[in-house]
Amino acid sequence: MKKQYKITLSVLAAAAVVAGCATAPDSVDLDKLTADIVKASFRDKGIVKASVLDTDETNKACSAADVAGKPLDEKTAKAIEATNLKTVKWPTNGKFLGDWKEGEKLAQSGRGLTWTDKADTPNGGNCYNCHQITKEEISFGTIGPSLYNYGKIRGVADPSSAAAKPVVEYTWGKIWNSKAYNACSNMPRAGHMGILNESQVAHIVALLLDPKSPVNK
Amino acid sequence: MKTKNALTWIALGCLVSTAGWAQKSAVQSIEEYRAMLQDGNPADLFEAKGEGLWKQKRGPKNASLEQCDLGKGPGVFKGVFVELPRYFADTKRVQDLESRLLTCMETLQGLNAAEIAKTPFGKGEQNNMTALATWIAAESKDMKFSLPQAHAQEKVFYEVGKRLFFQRAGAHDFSCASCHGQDNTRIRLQDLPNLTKNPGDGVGFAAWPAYRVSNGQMWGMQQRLNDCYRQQRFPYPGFASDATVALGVYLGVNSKGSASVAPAIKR
Amino acid sequence: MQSRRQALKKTALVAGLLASTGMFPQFAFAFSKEAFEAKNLADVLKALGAGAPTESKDVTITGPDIAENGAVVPLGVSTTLTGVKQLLVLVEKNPAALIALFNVTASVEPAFSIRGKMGQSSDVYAVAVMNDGKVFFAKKEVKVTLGGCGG
Amino acid sequence: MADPMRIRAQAAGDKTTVRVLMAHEMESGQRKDAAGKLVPAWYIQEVTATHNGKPVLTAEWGPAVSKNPFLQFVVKGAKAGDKIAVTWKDSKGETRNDEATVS
Repeated sequence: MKKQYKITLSVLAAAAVVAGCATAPDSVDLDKLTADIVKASFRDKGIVKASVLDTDETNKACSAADVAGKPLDEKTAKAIEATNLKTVKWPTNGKFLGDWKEGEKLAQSGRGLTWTDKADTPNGGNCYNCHQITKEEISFGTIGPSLYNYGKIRGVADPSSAAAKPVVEYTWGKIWNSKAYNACSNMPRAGHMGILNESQVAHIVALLLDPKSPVNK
Repeated sequence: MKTKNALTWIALGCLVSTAGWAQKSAVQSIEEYRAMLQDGNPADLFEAKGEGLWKQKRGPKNASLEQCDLGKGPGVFKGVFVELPRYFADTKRVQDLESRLLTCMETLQGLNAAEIAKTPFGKGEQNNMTALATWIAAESKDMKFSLPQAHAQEKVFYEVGKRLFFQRAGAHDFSCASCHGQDNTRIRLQDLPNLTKNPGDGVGFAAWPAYRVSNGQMWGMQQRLNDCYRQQRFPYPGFASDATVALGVYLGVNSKGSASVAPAIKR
Repeated sequence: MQSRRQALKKTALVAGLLASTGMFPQFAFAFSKEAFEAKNLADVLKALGAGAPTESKDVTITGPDIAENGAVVPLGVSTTLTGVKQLLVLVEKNPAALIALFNVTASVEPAFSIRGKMGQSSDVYAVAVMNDGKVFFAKKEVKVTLGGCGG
Repeated sequence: MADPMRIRAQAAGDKTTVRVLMAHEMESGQRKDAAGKLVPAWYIQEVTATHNGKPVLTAEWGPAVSKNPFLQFVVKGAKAGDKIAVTWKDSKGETRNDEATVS
């Protein structure tokens, strides 16, 4: 504890000198200082290791854009999307749709991967935290768009048809790695980050696209 | 102020909701429920305990905290909360209320600050810390936030706090801004204040410490931030660590002019 | 085995405790254990030695239509009737139905507010047990939602 | 020892509304701890109130009263300056008594 403070203090003192008293704090040094403070402040707890803060280029670029208050330039955004699209694992058995009932259970659960969860806690999809999905569940979030009638609106009558293929693939890809289609999406990359496995992603695709799912009633 | 906020929110809910009137009615019912809880906030119990602890001689030095300097001189407790976190010359650090109380518990009472910081929330001295923070906050109730930004380190901490706020990482790529970066959104049925700007009187930063009915616990700002980070799938932020204090500076400066309602009662 | 001396000491301690906290001897009533373990309204009333209940508009139960959190549900019981002996608060679907029992005296209004725990959505009851043995009740449904991200 | 209660007693006309907050876990006996073990029930069973020393209310509570309980009742004939005292006793036999002056 004491030692950590000392480290931070010396860094701070240095920053104070650089920043001076009148001029605006220098951005590069602030990024470095923030990194040092993060290192000194966070520690491993339960299943969450401090190393998860050493994040990938996608997150780094998006965080920097957020701090600057302006979106990524189109070229960088496209490059990030392309990188993420390459990570999408398509269903090995060719089946994009699982069981919508299982999908609903996953959509309801926000559990897993916090430091109070166990390694064997089944992860949820967190979907209702941000999206309206079925009409029956009134406790839904609004950070993401409503997904009610998701398949119906997109004209998916038969998910196995050739006509439905682009929508089915996009839906799979979006859940697997949301950043493949929107570089700085707020949505987690469920498949890519190992939150959900292949069959779980298929269940959620079914919840959204199966004509029998309450989503499309 | 709370009601006004809720009403705006209900109106918006009607516009965007496809679930129509059933949705609106559920939201109204929950507003009624929240209103019912306002009278008789168990935070009062912690407030009373905190006041007693401030005056009580404790620790190896058998001293009270009555000479503690929370930013407006030794012993001044009225109005200090709405100006924290701030820079303290004696420690040469920017400190929030809980960090500063730690300093006073160590220097005045001879208690071990590092030990207290390591103690889990809800255990031992941390319970006393929460009660003290609740009482000090209550002594600034209805006052407007006005964090000092004159010192270079206060400015630096604001900038660091801003970077922490937008830091995306962890299994879910979440940053604070994922949930608190837009207007008029909610997670499940909880409305989410936009903390990149002033979210209004008694909202966000201006509502903590608060009593949480879901677990019957009193939480200070440190525990509030700690649990945000837990749900964000981040690792554990140290109690009164520079990261949590810097984030407090960012949120507090953004809340300039908002009235504090602490101690509040929350879901 | 507890020695007589120990037993005496204990009694003295309890008596001292009662005296020091201002507990009056007339308050030494037995806890209605059976009633607080009963599963439903009928069994609660049976345990209290009261008769069958009749629904009455003179008894009022207040509570939210939806409780955001089942851990804290504000509930109020009151009646406009005179000659009330006890007012009870019950939650039908809790593991034990009875939450609280108030012995009404002439010095207090027959109206009390408390907060109770609810495991799930359920009817909640206000029950008035009268001096003449009659029992009146009112009920209302309270829905308990799951809020927040925890799921 | 248990933490003190917060009692607020406010007179309006010839009636005094009393609001009480009690610091108590109110452990239901249904909850499991982190290790999966059932936490034994521990709750306030008896609540009594007096007005200037005269008993006005007795109540019995079960484990389904919320943690840090809140109670509101109205005492007839109590006026500013009068004393309202509240006592609770829990299932472990622990007790707490506090007093407030009617305002």
